[in-house]
Amino acid sequence: MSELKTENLSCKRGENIVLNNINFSIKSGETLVVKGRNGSGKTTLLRILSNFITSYEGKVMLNDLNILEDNLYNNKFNLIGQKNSLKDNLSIKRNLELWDILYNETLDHPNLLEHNNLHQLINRDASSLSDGQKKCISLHRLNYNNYELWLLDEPFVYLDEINTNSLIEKINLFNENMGMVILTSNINLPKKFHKEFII
Amino acid sequence: MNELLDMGGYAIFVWSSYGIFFFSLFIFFLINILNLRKYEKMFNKTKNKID
Amino acid sequence: MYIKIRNNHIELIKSANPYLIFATIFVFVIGLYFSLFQSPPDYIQGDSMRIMYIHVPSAWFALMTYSILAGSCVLWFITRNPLFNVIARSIAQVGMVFTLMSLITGSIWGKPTWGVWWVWDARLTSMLILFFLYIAYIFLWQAISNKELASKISAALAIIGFINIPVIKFSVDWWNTLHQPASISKLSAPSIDVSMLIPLFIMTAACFLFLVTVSLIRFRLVLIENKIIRTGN
Amino acid sequence: MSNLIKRDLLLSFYSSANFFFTVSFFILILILIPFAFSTQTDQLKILFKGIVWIALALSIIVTVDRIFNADYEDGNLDIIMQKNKTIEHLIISKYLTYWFIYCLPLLVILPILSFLFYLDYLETIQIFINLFIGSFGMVFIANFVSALTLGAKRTIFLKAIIMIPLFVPFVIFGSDADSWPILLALSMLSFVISIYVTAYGLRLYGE
Repeated sequence: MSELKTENLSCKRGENIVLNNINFSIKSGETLVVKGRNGSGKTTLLRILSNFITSYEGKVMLNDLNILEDNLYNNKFNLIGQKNSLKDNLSIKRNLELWDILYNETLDHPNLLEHNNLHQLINRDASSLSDGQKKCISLHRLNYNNYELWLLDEPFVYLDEINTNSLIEKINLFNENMGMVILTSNINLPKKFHKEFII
Repeated sequence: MNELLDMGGYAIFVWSSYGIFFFSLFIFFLINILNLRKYEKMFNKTKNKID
Repeated sequence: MYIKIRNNHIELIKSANPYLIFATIFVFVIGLYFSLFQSPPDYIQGDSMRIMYIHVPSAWFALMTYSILAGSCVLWFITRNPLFNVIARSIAQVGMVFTLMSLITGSIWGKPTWGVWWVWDARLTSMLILFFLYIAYIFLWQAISNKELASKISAALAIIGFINIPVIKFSVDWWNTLHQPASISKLSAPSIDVSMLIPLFIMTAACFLFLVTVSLIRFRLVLIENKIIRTGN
Repeated sequence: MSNLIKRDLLLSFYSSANFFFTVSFFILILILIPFAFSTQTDQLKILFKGIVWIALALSIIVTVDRIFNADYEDGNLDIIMQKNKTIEHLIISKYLTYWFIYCLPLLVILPILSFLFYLDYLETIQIFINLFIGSFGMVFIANFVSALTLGAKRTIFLKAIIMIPLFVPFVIFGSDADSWPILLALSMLSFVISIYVTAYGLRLYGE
């Protein structure tokens, strides 16, 4: 049972205050939806939680250990950003191959993609896919195992109804396996998650 | 007077270098002062909008 | 060490502006009078050495401005005081103009003295490189859309350039001795007559006043630019 | 660290930066020498010693975007930075792969090329040593320039303007046979500067 919480988190970008006194906590098996308007600092919050931004006030604690001091923290979360991390000039198959090396884990891609009806895309160039298809492939990275925290930045953008539901299903399954999820969204989601937080 | 303009045979070199020097300095000065005016106007406009 | 720029400082700079412009023009006119009328021609180079009175000050200020630029970038990294960033950004373009001027007047001076427009010696080559360092600083700042970041990145570049200049000076010097015998160093005047020092001094003062005047105008410009960037976001 | 090297090599192999293409690039640049100047043996010899450096500089300028910029623009840099233990690991493996992909081919074909340009064994070995040492220094420089200009998209000329003044000392000492110790010192200096500046640039853009 682990717990992630922030204490009086504030972040300044130049003269602008982006985040002001953020306090929340989530436990294993819970999902936190961070809501807010465009430019309200949702992405900044995720980049703090993923240790990219290190100059901020307040603390982020995972199991009462500051994430800035936790050397193993980088192996505990899986961040899916707004960019797709796809090489446009390569086929999906080769993109997945490159991801496998980076994530240091070889997945059975054809099987997993078939589950989402994406297997017909595998030999196409990434540049020929639509934005929604790219997003689906990008979210395919959630299949990499051994993470206790998912950080998802706007995962539902471009997704159609079926894919939205299957992503929600995936998140629920991950929660049942005691995983934590923090996701950002600027629209109302079809399903209520455990916790909601409005910036 | 002619002697001065002639510069001992080096007229082209001396006068062109002085000419280029002061012309460029003046143009540079002008660009900056005009830019400043423009930006001040722009800034006052946005300030009025906010007020 | 933290100096905050207040409105009354800007007002002060604003009110000093006309006086500075007037002083610059005044000193330039006196300098022109001395350098073109009052000083005797050189006994070797004749009247062509009058170009020195504008060439040498601009070369000095080209180097000095880059030192100030790199110095304020270092200070900015140490103290995190945004004032130093504003100083660096307001002074850079003046330095670029001085570098360009020293290159142009230098090569015009070189034609009658050396017989060629350009000589590949260490001083000239490092001056040319210095010009491109200024260009890199100014245009890298413009190329990066996130201006907060652009300032930091271009400041880092300015410091690297400052390290690079002596390396280039050294390597070109070395290359020069290998490829061609130094012909220029013999020509550089062994001692300057007092009658030439006076116009040189006055022109230096005038160039300094120009540097200050335009830098202060650009100082205001940069501050407003910063405010527009901030409110625009 | 080894994962990143493996991935970068595979990526460059997939995206037309394989050994064959880089070698072709170098040969074609050097073919221009006899066309542009002359085919006299003694002149070709002198020109070759200089133009290998220009070819190396050109290949680095053309490909500098592939070090960090491409990964930054599509988001892969986030994964790379997350998966590497320290940022220094990341940077050093980038140095190695970049050198391996874009500088090693030149060194490999250098003996053949110098044969075509009438150089003798001793001269070839001297150029080889100089290129070996100097290319590392140039790679260090290209790396930090790439890291610093992540936010400036499609500005290859600006990057060239930033890099070429930094390449000047390498080209000067590189085209002289006996100055490899100075070249080594320059490479080491640029390594020290580069590792700090690259880390600084990457951290800034990570934010």
